[in-house]
Amino acid sequence: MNFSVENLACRRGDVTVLTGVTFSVAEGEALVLRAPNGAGKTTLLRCLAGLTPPVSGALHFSPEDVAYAAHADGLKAQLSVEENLQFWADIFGTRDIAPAVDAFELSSLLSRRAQDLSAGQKRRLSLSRMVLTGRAIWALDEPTVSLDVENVARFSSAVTRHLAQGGSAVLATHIDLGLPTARTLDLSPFRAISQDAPSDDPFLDGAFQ
Amino acid sequence: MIALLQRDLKLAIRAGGGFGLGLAFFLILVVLVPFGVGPNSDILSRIAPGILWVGALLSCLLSLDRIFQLDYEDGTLDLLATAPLPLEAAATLKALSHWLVTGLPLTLAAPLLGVLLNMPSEATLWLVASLALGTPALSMLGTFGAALTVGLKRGGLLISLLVLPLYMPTLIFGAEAVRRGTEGLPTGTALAFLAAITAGCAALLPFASAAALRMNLR
Amino acid sequence: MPDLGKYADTVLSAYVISIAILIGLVALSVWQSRQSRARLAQIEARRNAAPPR
Amino acid sequence: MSIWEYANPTRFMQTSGKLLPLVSVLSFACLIVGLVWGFFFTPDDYRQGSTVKIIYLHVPSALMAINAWMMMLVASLIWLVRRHHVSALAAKAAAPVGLAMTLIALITGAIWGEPMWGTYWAWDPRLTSFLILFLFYLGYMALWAAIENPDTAADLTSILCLVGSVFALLSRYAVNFWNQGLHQGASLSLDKEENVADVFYFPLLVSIAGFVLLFLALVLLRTRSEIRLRRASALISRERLS
Repeated sequence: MNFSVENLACRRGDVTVLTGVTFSVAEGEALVLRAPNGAGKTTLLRCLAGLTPPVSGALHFSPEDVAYAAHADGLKAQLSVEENLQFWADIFGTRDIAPAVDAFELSSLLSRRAQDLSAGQKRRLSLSRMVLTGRAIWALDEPTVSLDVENVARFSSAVTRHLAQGGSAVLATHIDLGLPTARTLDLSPFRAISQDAPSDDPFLDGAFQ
Repeated sequence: MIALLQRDLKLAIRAGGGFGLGLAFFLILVVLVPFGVGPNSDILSRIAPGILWVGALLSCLLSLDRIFQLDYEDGTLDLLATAPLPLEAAATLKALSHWLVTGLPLTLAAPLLGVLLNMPSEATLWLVASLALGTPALSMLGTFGAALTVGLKRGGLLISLLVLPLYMPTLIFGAEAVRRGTEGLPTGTALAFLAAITAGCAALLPFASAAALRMNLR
Repeated sequence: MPDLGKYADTVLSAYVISIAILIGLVALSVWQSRQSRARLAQIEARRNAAPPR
Repeated sequence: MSIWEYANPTRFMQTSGKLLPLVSVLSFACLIVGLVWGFFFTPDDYRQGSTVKIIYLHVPSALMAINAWMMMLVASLIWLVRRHHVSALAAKAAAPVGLAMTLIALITGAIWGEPMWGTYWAWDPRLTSFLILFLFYLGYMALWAAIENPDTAADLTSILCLVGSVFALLSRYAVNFWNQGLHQGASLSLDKEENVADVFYFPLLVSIAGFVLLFLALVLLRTRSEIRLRRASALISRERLS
């Protein structure tokens, strides 16, 4: 799915951290966000997911097409892997958890409780949720944290398959995933530097005693 | 929609402290009262409906901060907010599961605990009726309080301060219905008010709770 | 001083307490106003001292 | 020129800076005149004796306790609908003033009750309603204090104020309903029409005007403080960013 953002300004807390972000992503394309820590990758992804409304600018897509994966895994420790997946499949109305299980080879873990999984296994489980959403745009925040080489490859092929089916993706990551249609976007030029950042905060204009 | 309810109930059972904790607290509270006011059964039977209502209210309060806090900490709430299920529905379901785990067991246990306090038998019916009508409102108001404080590190105490004033009309009409019922006075007005509060809460508070959640997730 | 009769204590204490609360509220507000003024002035001064980037 | 221009912090600071001394002086004058007139130059009531003089504190503070909450409700609605920051801060600024007014109404009511009813505290519907209002103020202020992000705090407290208003009103009726069965309402009351004969009425009006103006002056003063602090924190977070 094609989508684009235009002249976007995003805020974290009460501070505008990014301004003038403009990009477009074509169907089947993956956009890899690069920027130093704290530059606003998570802020941008939360904005794309519709969690934080933008300060200004336009999103030319509906946040309802975005599936978001955050740093946090969003798993319930007391539920089994299968129950965790089935819950999200029901919430997103896709019902069938088989594609997610296949993509991340979770079948041997299905009956285990999430609290007994290793960090990497939890990550796999949480990433497999993306397949269940049935949404066209994947917004992934540091998806490969605590994954080993083998599982990074598994994840890459899941993303590649998603792209081949006409989806698209935005990823914040530091490692090279070897995606065939990846394009890198450096966020550094969009960082809001103190004085000239646009702001909707009326307390910043004009001085008073 | 049912998925969220099922999951919350499963978690309440497996995590322990769901059904059990509120009820145990209710029991302890009721056992403590005679130690405080003395074993005189006349006094006890007179204050029993009030004690049971206040006890139910406090037991309800006990588990409020868990309604959203756990989902907030492990990231589930972010994901729920981006899911196709509207947050208003999520808030309603959360309140419903909180009621099923606390309000309903409390309502069922209240007559038994009433025996401990020498509650007159004609009060039992009115107590159960008023709790059944009133406790859903307590859960919904509690969900609203939990939604307001979800981002805070120490929301537990603050929830009590925010929610208890909101509980007051429910408590007043609930306890009043039992008192009038016991004295043989008409209870229609009190019960009607109680039902109206619950219906009003069900209609309006999910929107307030969902709005508060969205603001907290920003 | 008017003759307050047997209720002198009641009336006087009501006036004393109320006026004390009012004075306390006004004093608190004025103090907070001064604090905020000083704090903002300090930050504005620091901001003006630093060269604009 | 639209009234909404005053919602701009800079405009508000200019205008309120000019207005504040005038309102302060007026409120001080009205309070002095009203209270001195009431305290020294009014006769005793034939039933309540000199305790009737307490109405010059009790009635205006009770009035302002309710009006302060109404003002917070309106300000919260303006913030939620039109996103004017000054409005949210004015609601925040009014809360402690309302709390103090409620406290004065409660204390003067209790002190008056001691010789009249023979007890400091009767669960009289009016007094009880004010106690509940007091708790609402506490909760509202605690929520403001607990949330760090100022816009989120403004949003959440506004919603609490809306929901709280409904339940405060509901409590008022609930309390009336709850007490009617227990005993007849007190035959003597501090704020019933019948007590307010003309001799008491004019100083009472002046005193009420004094309280209204005092409320206005305090809200202006406190809103100005809040605006300054808000600007200070906005500047600091911007400094931190660069």
